[in-house]
Amino acid sequence: MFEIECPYCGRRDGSEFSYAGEAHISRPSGDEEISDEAWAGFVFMCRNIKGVQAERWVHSAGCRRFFNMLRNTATDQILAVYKMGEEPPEVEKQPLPSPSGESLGSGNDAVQVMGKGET
Amino acid sequence: MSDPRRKSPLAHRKALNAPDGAVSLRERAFLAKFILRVSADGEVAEVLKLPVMANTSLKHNGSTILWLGPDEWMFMAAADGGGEMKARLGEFLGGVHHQLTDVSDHYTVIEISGRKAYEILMKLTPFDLHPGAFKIGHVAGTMFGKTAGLIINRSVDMPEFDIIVRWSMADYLWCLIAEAGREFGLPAQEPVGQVRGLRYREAS
Amino acid sequence: MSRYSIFSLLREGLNGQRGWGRAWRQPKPEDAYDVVIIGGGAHGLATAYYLAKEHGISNIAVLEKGWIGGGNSGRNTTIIRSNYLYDESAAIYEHALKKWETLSRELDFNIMMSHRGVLNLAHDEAEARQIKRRIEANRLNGIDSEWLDARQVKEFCPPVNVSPSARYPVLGGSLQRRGGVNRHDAVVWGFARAADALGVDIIQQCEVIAIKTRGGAVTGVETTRGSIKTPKIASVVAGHSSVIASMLDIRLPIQSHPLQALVSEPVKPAIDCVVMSNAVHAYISQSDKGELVIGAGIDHHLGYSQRGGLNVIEHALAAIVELFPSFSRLRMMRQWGGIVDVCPDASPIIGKTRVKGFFINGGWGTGGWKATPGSGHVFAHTIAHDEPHPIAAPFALERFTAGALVAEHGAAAVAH
Amino acid sequence: MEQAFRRARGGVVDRNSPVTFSFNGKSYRGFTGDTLASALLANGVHMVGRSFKYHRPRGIMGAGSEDPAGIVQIGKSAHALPNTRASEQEIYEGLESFAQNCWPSLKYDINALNDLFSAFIPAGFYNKTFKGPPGSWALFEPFIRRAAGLGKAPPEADPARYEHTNRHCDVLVIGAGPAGLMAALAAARAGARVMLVEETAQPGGRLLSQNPDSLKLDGKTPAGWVQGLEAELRGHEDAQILTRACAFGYYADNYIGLIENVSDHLPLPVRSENLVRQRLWHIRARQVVLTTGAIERPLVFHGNDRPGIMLASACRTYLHRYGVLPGKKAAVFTGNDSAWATAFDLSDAGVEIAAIVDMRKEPNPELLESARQRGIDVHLHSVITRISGRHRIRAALVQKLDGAGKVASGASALFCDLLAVSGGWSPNVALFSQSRGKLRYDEDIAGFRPGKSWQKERSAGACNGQYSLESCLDAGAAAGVEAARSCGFEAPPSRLPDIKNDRAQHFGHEAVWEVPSALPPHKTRAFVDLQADVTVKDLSLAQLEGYISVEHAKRYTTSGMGTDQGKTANMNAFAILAAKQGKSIPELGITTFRQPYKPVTMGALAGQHVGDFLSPRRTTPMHEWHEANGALFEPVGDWLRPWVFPQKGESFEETLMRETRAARSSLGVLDASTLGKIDVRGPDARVFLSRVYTNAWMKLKPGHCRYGLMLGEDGMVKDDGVTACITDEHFHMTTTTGGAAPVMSTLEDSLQTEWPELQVYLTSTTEQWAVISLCGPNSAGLAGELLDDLDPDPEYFPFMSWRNAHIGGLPVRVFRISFTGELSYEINIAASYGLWLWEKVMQEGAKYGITPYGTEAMHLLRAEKGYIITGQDTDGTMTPADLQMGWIVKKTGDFIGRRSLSMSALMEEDRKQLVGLLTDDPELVLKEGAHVIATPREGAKPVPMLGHVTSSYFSPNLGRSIAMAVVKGGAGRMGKPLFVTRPGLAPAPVKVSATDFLAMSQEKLP
Repeated sequence: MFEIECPYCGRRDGSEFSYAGEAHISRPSGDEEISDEAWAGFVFMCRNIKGVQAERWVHSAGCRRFFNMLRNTATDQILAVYKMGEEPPEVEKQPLPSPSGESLGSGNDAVQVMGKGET
Repeated sequence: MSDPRRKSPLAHRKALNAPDGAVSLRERAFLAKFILRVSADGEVAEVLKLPVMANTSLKHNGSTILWLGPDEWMFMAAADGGGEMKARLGEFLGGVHHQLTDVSDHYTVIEISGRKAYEILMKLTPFDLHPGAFKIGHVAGTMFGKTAGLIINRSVDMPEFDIIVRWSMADYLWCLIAEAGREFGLPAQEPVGQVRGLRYREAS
Repeated sequence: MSRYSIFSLLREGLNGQRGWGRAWRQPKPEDAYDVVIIGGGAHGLATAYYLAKEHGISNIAVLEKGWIGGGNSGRNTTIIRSNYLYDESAAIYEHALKKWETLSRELDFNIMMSHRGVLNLAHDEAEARQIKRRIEANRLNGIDSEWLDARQVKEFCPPVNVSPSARYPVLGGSLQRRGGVNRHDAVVWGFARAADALGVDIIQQCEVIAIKTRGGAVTGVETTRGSIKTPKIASVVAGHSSVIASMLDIRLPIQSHPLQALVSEPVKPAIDCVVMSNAVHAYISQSDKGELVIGAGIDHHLGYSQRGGLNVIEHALAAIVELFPSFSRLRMMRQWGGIVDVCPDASPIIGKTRVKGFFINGGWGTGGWKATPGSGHVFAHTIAHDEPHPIAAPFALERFTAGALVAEHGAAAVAH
Repeated sequence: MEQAFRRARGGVVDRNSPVTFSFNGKSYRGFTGDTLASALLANGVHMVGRSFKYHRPRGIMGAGSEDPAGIVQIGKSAHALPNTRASEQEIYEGLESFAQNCWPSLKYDINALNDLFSAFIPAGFYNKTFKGPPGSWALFEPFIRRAAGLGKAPPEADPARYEHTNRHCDVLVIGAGPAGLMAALAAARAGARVMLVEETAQPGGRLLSQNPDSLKLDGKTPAGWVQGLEAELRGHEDAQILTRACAFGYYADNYIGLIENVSDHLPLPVRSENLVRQRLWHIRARQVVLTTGAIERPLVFHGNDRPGIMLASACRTYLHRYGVLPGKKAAVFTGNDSAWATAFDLSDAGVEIAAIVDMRKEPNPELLESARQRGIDVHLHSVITRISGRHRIRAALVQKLDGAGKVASGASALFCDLLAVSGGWSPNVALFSQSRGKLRYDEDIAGFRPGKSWQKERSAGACNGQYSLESCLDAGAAAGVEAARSCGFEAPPSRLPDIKNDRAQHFGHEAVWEVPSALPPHKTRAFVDLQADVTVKDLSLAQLEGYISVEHAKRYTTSGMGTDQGKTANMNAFAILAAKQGKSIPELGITTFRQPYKPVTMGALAGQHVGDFLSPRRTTPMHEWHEANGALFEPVGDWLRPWVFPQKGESFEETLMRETRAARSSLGVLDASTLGKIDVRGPDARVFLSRVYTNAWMKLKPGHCRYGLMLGEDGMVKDDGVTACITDEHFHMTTTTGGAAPVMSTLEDSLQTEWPELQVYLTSTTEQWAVISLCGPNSAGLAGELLDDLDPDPEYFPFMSWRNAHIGGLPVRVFRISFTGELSYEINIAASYGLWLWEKVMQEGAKYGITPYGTEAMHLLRAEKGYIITGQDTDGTMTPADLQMGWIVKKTGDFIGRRSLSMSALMEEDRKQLVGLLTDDPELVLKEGAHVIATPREGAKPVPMLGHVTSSYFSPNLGRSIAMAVVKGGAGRMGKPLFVTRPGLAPAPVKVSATDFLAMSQEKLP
């Protein structure tokens, strides 16, 4: 399990936290007219990004605060942590070595071998 | 003297002491505990002497105030100090949107002290209790085995920690700590709730 | 395709094993195909095989970004069963189970289908109630399924701890005797070899970069090995369904999570059936090589890293040790992670999409392996006819806009 | 003769501490500090087991965790340990060990017949056979299973204890060889928190395998120098050395798993039950230094798997670390310089050297000179082509290579009982690769070395391709300094020791992956993986059949999939596969290094979290009383709730009937403390409640309570409970027992994420309150007697209201709510007074015949009233309308799940709806989970199912059976006949009814 920098408590073991889904999704009010499709889009559909995703976590064993985080879901690298209500910070683009984010010819769990001339 | 009608969650456990003072375990029962939720903006924090720095605690007016989160603190005081503390806080908080909740019985406190306290607790928590990282007076909410708990470093001459744990998890945690302390001489403790007999309606 | 037989084995034994042919070709991609299947796992290869065999469409490319069977096909714990709760699910898993029974012969490849029985344990009254409801539904659907009480569980699977003082005591469980396990690589290779023999091009090291459309219909794919024209594209990429769908701006009700598994060192036969426990999130069987094959729970965060936390493995093994105290001394030899596509109702998505010619098969969660031949079969029909196979119909994507979910949480081994 | 192969002196074993152990029933002696392998070798025993597939004899080949072949079963019955590496198991007094995978004996193994037929059972054999007719695999599989596997799993429960522990450190150094020692010391001197972990029993690594007569560091022997460093390191307060601890897994964010053997080296009788057998460490390190060394590669040639063939470096380890001669007459076969030192050391130790066979034309001239001085025969540009001796090597055939590198005619025999082999070295990059670092193929060392790091780690020494002692020490020290600096410490460069080495170090080599054979390829049996019995021929077959991806070839042949994870096999296999495909090794790629680096005991992975500690058992303040009064308990989530309170001689059903009757006829009492409780407070509390519940909350007056349903956004019922209005801004919410945590989390999520503008605070108070529920006509009477200051008369204290009051001067909250339809009072008191109040209730209620009842009676009582239990009558697919609770859904205003309720599928009329079922036969109790069908007979399968029975009981109060069920279009079927299935019996006829059976009974039940 990775470590997470709680914006309130500091760096803690990931087991103190719970994942709470994609961030920056606003709930359509039930008062507005909204199509079945749009509502299902809110309730069920996900972007399910492979790459940098804005997502919510809660420090469930610590301060119980929900917060946002930018994480590369393909590598589990956490790029930024920010509080609820804040806009995601700019982060460096993470170019993926191949469209799938992994070296060709292997699952992304496989050993990566450097090519000639690569440093 | 506490009310004889009162029983703490670990009343059935005797304090445990390992030989040579390696480690001791006891319940600090009946401490008055209140959770205050309030915005730290404005004067409240200053007036109430709330520790606003994360993971810290302060002692004030006979009570210990623990930082639990950016808008959440725990006030701890002696068993008989609860009423007064509540009244005093209520006075300060008059018109402010807040929540003050008595959790004296929701939680209890397990105190673990002695040379081996650190080594024993590290068997239970992913949190870094090394004295260089978790300083005296510091507080953290983290996991102990499979239960969440709050830990306070109360060391003076000897390592000493309080763990604040929910009533229903206290016995589990007590026994788990004892289990971890076996190599230093703590006796094994059998958790309550051993289930014997029929477990299934249709088996009857 | 030369058949494998006792004679060919004898001949090659004497010949120093020098005369075998290739199990499948290594073709270069053509300019155009009638159908392009994205994903060379067991489901994709099965789809290609049934398209070629039953629908006369053999001008097919199966595009695999790595090596075939290298995704979830090569990472799962190969449990086969069909004892699902709802009619819709029971139908597709039973369709698959019937095919598993004869697949070795059909593919001329021993997939080591071992019908050794699958036990699903109940640890409390609520679970027992749920399992009994399922058993009764199975019975009425004509699917074999029976309740064993704790004593019968012990008889059927002697290493299980049925002590009533266990932290999670075994109250009983359901047994599907026709359930079991098979050999994942063999299934992949068997389907690949059979599909290849029918003319299907299996193209490895070929990753799809983009999907091309015109007028709301697909026209082809862009790959790392060039462009390919096709009027029909089928995405069968367990774990990565959203990645492919996003190429067409389609959002799916799918979240991808790490799911881990492990094997122990090989030992002589120690457990002769499959045991699954929902309450403690673990499942176990023993491979023919002697390794205990153990599945753990999913990590709750979204993740494509094919890696979960060590804590999840530790939880699973604590549960295994609780259920099988004698396995505690054995050693974990290998651990790995896959990526599972999880739908909110724990049922798959099979069918058409709003883009004409783009078909999707995914969202199998932890339960995809057992469906392989059934999934491939009904998906091939759906692709060939542009209409869902009746068994596939309830699993269309539209069920989410209608709210007609097939909520199988209780039937999956791991509750999501 | 006792320990005939033990040298007169040398080694780190304790010669004053002899140990008796046994192998296959025969008793031997060794010394404390010996591994089983070194002790067996000291007694001249090489062959210890049989291989996986062909059951060929297997001996000790390595001197550590890399050994693919020397694995045995340790101990008996509950203490049995299958598949244990002899070269890792330390001996102790009374240790018993056994050969595995052979029957009836190690020497005469019936399954060795497999070897005779090996030509017919190549890789992939099973894919091609037993394909049909159906059932044929079932016939053969059991035999195949029995032949496979290695050791035997003990059937007894494991008596050992295990535990986890956690540490954080600045610098973690993995491997206490020369590089690791220097790294740890450098970092410790800088003041960093350092952990140095060593897989074996003591630090030193390869230094302990050096000839102490020829190597001196700062004037000390290698062992002496190591001791000095160890002592200094232990002197640093924040430095820790862990021995017998193997780093097995490198996970995200520098999280490393270590497995420490705590007791495995101790004799069984002295193992303390207070000390664990193994301890699993979770380390979170800011910086990691990998000093994991290198693994020597065996040579791949015909007959290379015979016992007595040993890695050259292992020979030196046995010689110097353990003081054991691995043979009396040795030959060395190599393609590199480092193995020559083995020949010299063996020779200097008195072993006769039959010859050094080097595949190269021109090894280092210094080596030739040294050999000449010792009178050792040298065969250059030569190979070994054949081995004789079945259970142990007796002789090796050496043949010259011709100009084309093929075997030339003409051969000579080398008589030997030991053949030291070396195919060069592979940096041990397993952990680096697990950390997701990228590997780089280095032609110079013909191996992969760390290329690009992914995590905060660095590799130093042999694991980084730096093989000489000087470079290991230098690189280790530098890595330690850098690591400490990266953690913010000022670290001065470390001084390196003065080294005096009589033996020049040479690492020149030529990689020869497949040794030229005198036989045609299909007749050559050259083993790549000694444990899995994979030969070059198998790799060829994989290639021939198109399994050309390295991963396919691995799976097809099972190369590298044994318990050694292919530590010695993989590099050779990759290189040979690459050559067959005409590719370079990096082009072919390699397979994944998976965790764990070496097998880890499952019990250790489970740690202390087993048995009673698998998960907490949560109990209420009154638990003690329940237990003392004979309650049977039902687990509800982690909680234990009293299920029934049987009296002597009573059956479960009798108890249930008695408890249920009492609660309606006089007075029952239930411990309801486990209900989830949440304190809700703030000016927007009402708005908040109106959004999370389906009904309206704006007008609920202080002193009153209301029942609420919570839905998910999908419109399905998730939880329910009663919430009381304390003041206009303050509410006391209750949830189901299981719902407490998820509801709290969902509500906090909504407040923090969705509606941060709402001024509401939440605090969980579940365990603050003990809850005692009095139920029955006499409950008011008892409540009146208990309460100091509240008249419980329903006239003044109406249903669905609550009051603050006192009992014995203690504050209580009393709720007039009921889950049974009966007159009820729920008394909430601070938990620490719960037991006192319960006992008081029991005492004062005695005159009413007060009867404690458990969850089962509670379930029955609420079913009589037709109240639902979420999770039993709902399963995540029920809307309020499905539960016939449309009344609780407000007409206007949003709430969680509202919009979903108008999705088409959720509006359909023939959805499954909750109804009552009354059996025609009032004595018949339907089975929960039974299905509802429309016809009196099941008919052909599949049988159309209309729904299922969710709750079913015999109601003593109504004198008949009652059931609740969800039935398709149930709401429209009131009074209609249906049938409920019964396995083996005819379906039971039932009539659809409302669910409030109590109300019906007052109108007269059928």
